[in-house]
Amino acid sequence: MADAANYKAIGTRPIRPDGIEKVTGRANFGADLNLPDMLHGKVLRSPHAHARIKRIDLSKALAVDGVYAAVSSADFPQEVTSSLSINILARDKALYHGHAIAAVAARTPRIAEEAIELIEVEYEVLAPVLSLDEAMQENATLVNEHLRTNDEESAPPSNIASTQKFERGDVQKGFDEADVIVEEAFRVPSAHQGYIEPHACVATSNPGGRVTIWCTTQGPFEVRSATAGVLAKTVSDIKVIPSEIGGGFGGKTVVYLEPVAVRLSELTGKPVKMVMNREEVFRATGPASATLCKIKVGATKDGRITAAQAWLAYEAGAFPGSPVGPGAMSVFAPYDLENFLVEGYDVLVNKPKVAAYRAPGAPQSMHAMECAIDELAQRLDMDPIDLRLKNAAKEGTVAPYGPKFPPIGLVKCLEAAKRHPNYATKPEEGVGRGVAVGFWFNIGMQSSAEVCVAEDGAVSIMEGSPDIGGSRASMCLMAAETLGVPYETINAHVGDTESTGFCNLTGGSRTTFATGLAVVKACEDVIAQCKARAALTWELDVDQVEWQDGRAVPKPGVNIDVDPLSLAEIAKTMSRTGGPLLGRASLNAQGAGACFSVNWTDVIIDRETGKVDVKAFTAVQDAGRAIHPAYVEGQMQGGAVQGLGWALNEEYIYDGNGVVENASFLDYRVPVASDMPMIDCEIIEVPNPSHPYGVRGVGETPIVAPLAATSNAVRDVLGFRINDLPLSPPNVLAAIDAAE
Amino acid sequence: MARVVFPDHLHRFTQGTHELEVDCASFRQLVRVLEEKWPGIESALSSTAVAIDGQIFQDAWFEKISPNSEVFFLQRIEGG
Amino acid sequence: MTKIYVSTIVNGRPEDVLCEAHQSLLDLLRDEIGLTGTKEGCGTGDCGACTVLLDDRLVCSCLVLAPEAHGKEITTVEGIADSQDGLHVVQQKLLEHAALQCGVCTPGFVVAAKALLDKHSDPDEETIRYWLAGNLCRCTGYDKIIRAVQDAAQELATTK
Amino acid sequence: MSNFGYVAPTTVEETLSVLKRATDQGQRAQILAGGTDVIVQMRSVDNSHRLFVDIKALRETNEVLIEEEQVYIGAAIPSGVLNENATLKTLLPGLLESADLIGSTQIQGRASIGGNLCNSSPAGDTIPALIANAAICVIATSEGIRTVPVENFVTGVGRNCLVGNEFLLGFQIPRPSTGTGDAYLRFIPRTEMDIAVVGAAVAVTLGQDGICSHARVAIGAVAPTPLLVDAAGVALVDTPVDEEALRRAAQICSDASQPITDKRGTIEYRRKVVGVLCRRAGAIARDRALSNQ
Repeated sequence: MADAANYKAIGTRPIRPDGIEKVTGRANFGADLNLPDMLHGKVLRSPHAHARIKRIDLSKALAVDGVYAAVSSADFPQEVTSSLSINILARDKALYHGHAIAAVAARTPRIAEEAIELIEVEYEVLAPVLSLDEAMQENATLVNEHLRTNDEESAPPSNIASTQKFERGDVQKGFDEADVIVEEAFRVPSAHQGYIEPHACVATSNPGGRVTIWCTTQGPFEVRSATAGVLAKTVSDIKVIPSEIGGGFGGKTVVYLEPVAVRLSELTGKPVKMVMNREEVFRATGPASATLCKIKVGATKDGRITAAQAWLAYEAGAFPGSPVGPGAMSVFAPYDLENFLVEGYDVLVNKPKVAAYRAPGAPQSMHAMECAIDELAQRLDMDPIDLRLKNAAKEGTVAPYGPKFPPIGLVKCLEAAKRHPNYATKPEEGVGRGVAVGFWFNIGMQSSAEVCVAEDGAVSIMEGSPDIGGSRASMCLMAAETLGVPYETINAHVGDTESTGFCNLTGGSRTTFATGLAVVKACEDVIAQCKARAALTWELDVDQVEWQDGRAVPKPGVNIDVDPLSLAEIAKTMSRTGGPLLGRASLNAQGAGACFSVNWTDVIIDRETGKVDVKAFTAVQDAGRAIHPAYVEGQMQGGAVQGLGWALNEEYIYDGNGVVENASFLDYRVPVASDMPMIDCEIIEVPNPSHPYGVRGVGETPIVAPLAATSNAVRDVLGFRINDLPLSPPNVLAAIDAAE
Repeated sequence: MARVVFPDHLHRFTQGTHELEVDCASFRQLVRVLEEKWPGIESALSSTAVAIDGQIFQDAWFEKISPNSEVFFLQRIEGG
Repeated sequence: MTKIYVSTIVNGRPEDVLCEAHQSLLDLLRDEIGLTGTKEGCGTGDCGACTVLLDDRLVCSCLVLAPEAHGKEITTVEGIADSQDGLHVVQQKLLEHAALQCGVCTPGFVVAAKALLDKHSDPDEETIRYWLAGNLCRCTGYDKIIRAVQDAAQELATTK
Repeated sequence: MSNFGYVAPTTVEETLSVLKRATDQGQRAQILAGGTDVIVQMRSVDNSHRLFVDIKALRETNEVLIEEEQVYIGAAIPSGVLNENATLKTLLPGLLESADLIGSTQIQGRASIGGNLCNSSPAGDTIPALIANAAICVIATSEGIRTVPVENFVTGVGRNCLVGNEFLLGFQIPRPSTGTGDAYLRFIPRTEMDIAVVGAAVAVTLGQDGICSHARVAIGAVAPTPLLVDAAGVALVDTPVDEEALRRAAQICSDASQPITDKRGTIEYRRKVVGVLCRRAGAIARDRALSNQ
């Protein structure tokens, strides 16, 4: 692996290839496509959090002038009984307030909206299950009467879908050895991904059963398979064209509208467009789990952790599948522990099915652990970074979830934090500081890339990872570095499911790592072809030619007097040397490389109103290698502010009937520009050995640490801890009043 | 013999067995051995990630396993 | 149902369209005129993705009824770049600072930031942050957007 | 099936006749000013058909008149426009700040104080500030103009004293005398873009001796309607509006509040913070009054 200093393209900050389209309004997002003769679909949603559906009568809606079709779950293949299918349109029960019940397609959105109100649904209203405590009780009302814990047939039905357990050493012995033990319980509320672009799609089907879907998604291939699954079609029936995507953060990894739009299109023979409004996004699409995490951690006087124990319960929503697994696997990941026990519970409640949200599962469990570690540091009178350094996982540490860590950057991040001027400068009187560590596994998975060289040497990359955060720029930079040609001669395109090889979704911080790897390999394929063409031109053997700075040259010692051939020169004559230059690669990338971060924040608190103001925030994070450092910082800063929002004000507020009371950007309070300070970043580079340029995923780790960093900073100001999030003014003021 | 560790969600297939020593040379062989011992586990393993000597594979198949290897089955990580 | 005639000037070009009274200016721009650069993020004036200039005043186009546009001049993101001079300095600086990730909020930020710089030649960080508080961005954490606007202000000051 | 209409009359008479015609035909008519509440509610609460009667083209709803004895502010002027009026800003800084707090820059391009009042939310930011400044509503009726003090305008959550085809034209506000200062503070969880959890407005007049001769205190979001708290004003009169007097007024505000617990705040929170804001706004109003001698 070359030293960072030797790179020409990697590490620079050029303008992204799709930038001009996006600042001039030309880029087409999910709702921007209109087709001739197109209809508009709208969804009728359940007004009850839990109800048996006795009857659905679509006839009055169908009778409305301008309505072309109406569907309920009865119009979908009944043999498909996946959670996905039942989430898209309820079957026998409405499982949460906002659960889709039926849909219509009409000439205008307005007609569709008025028509869905004419659909008659007879409900038998059931008591909803709305909290972990309630759901986990014996004899609790059941969200799903057929669900048994861990699919154990002999067990009674339960709201606990599955359990997790990780264990090492002897926890009791470890606690016996401890001089100090911290034991606390922490609640984190449900938070929404809050992407600015609502879900949207257009579907059209032809009489032969072929379907085309334009939609905003993190994964067009996953939309294809999910839609095929729900409709009992084969994936070859469906083509998915991804639009530009207006944010996802995990929330656009699942489908809600697409199968419904396809069915409506099949029934009407016309294209059908469906766009959610913001209220639907909040009520019916994936928030992150609300959680209860209990942590017990013990240490000796000198700060060595002797044992740690976690009990984690995650709300899954109305279907199994909360990220309690990754939550349990990440809770102790930053620490080298001899003795630990982690138990996790995936719990059904009558709320929307949770979806991935940036490092899914980790922010909640690690909030608990990082608060407990801070508490431990307080009681041991140790610097919180020193305490973490003393116990930090490093290369060779066996991670709590099993494997040994390859090279990781936690220690370097902690050391960099300790040295950082923002940390070295002590906070002023009245200002509190909180530190926390973040972690995410990162994933590899499947990617494909093609690299085409035009007759003038211009390079175009075709890949399948929707670009949410500037990944096209990273692909072009890696291609520029590999090929040795200027960044400006390269463009990158995100293809549809029929124009590019299979590619898993943009998520899990995998795009720059895995799709980047495919791009690098496809470029190497182009280089191999160029060398062969040069060898042909020079009448040499191919192994007598090498690629240097974007040009084919004879290897040292080959006795021939020729000018090097640049990519452009080889391209100019490609018709005579074998036809078009086209490199390709497809792979299932392994070794994504875990990503650690250290964050700290300085806050002040208005003790009379309970308002917490963030004065400063610093993020230090291991990027492996920052391909486009500005977009790496962008991930760090964006994740930091999402985490701060979750810590301070973001939460789902339910009434007693399971209705979300704050389903709007007015009352679901994501941070606005004036709430936030600048987010200072330091990128650490501990190269990932599994990537030719050392890339690690960077997208998810940034949201993890801010939750506990904020809690710890508030504790620093107040002198006592508020365990539960959000640290909203009413909660903070109530805690101050209670403490007085 | 490689050391193989099963997480909770596989215990209903392994009849509660948490850890096992298995003689095998590749992941594919390991799966065959386990399926023979506990019929039905193969389909569960196909949706589970595995760490072989510290390296995580979301979809393992022909990866080599040596006599002193450690094999951890773990939940697949998805991510946002 | 009677359609209402609306005569308006969008990005300097006269547009005569028919609309319904309940439609918004945003619907008019996107669905009737075909300018989809202006985005809908919430429909309730809380996100700013639909920001346009209406007679030189910043508004959320989702909270203006389409017929209200009659006789008015509208500038959308599509009208910010100059066909002669290319990108507006705000657009250029957003690109240079990597101040957009997904880019769906960007049209609103472009229009709002341009309006700010037309009004204040030398805004401080706090002024910029409060002026742009009605434009939600979920990707960037605002840092690079604020820096881009500061840089744009500086560039405008030196070229004036 | 859609039966929405839109008209933009240019005179009071025309507006009244449009409203009357709609009533006679059984059509629902709704007055539209900035639309920042009306349009949101049409989308999220009640999407029934109606005739929008846009009153922004009327002279009376758009003018600002600054006279010797009083100030007149048209009901439909966007708060962004009001805040560009330097004279108004000097005369009624608290009122203008309250208008400036409504939503974003974009919202301020549309939202008006008349609309804020007619929306009649307990949390309307400009209402306490209007009340503290003793503003009078000027209402167009088929029988001519009638006036109502702002504190009597709102009659319940989302309800007000307008009947039949009446509509609000503007506000008469006594021109603040020398030594007068006003201030409005609200509490929101973020720095912008929220609805007030609590609001408090104070207007005081101090003599040359620094003693308060006149004070009005109004509070918002702590009762079904914004409240004029006479006793809090009384507690400030004949004092230098010092910390002690302000604490008394604050306690009176807390005691006068009848808040509820909802998604934005709790009873305990609102009751406590309304006092805090009264005290803080009172100090700002006092300092403004002192610098205005």
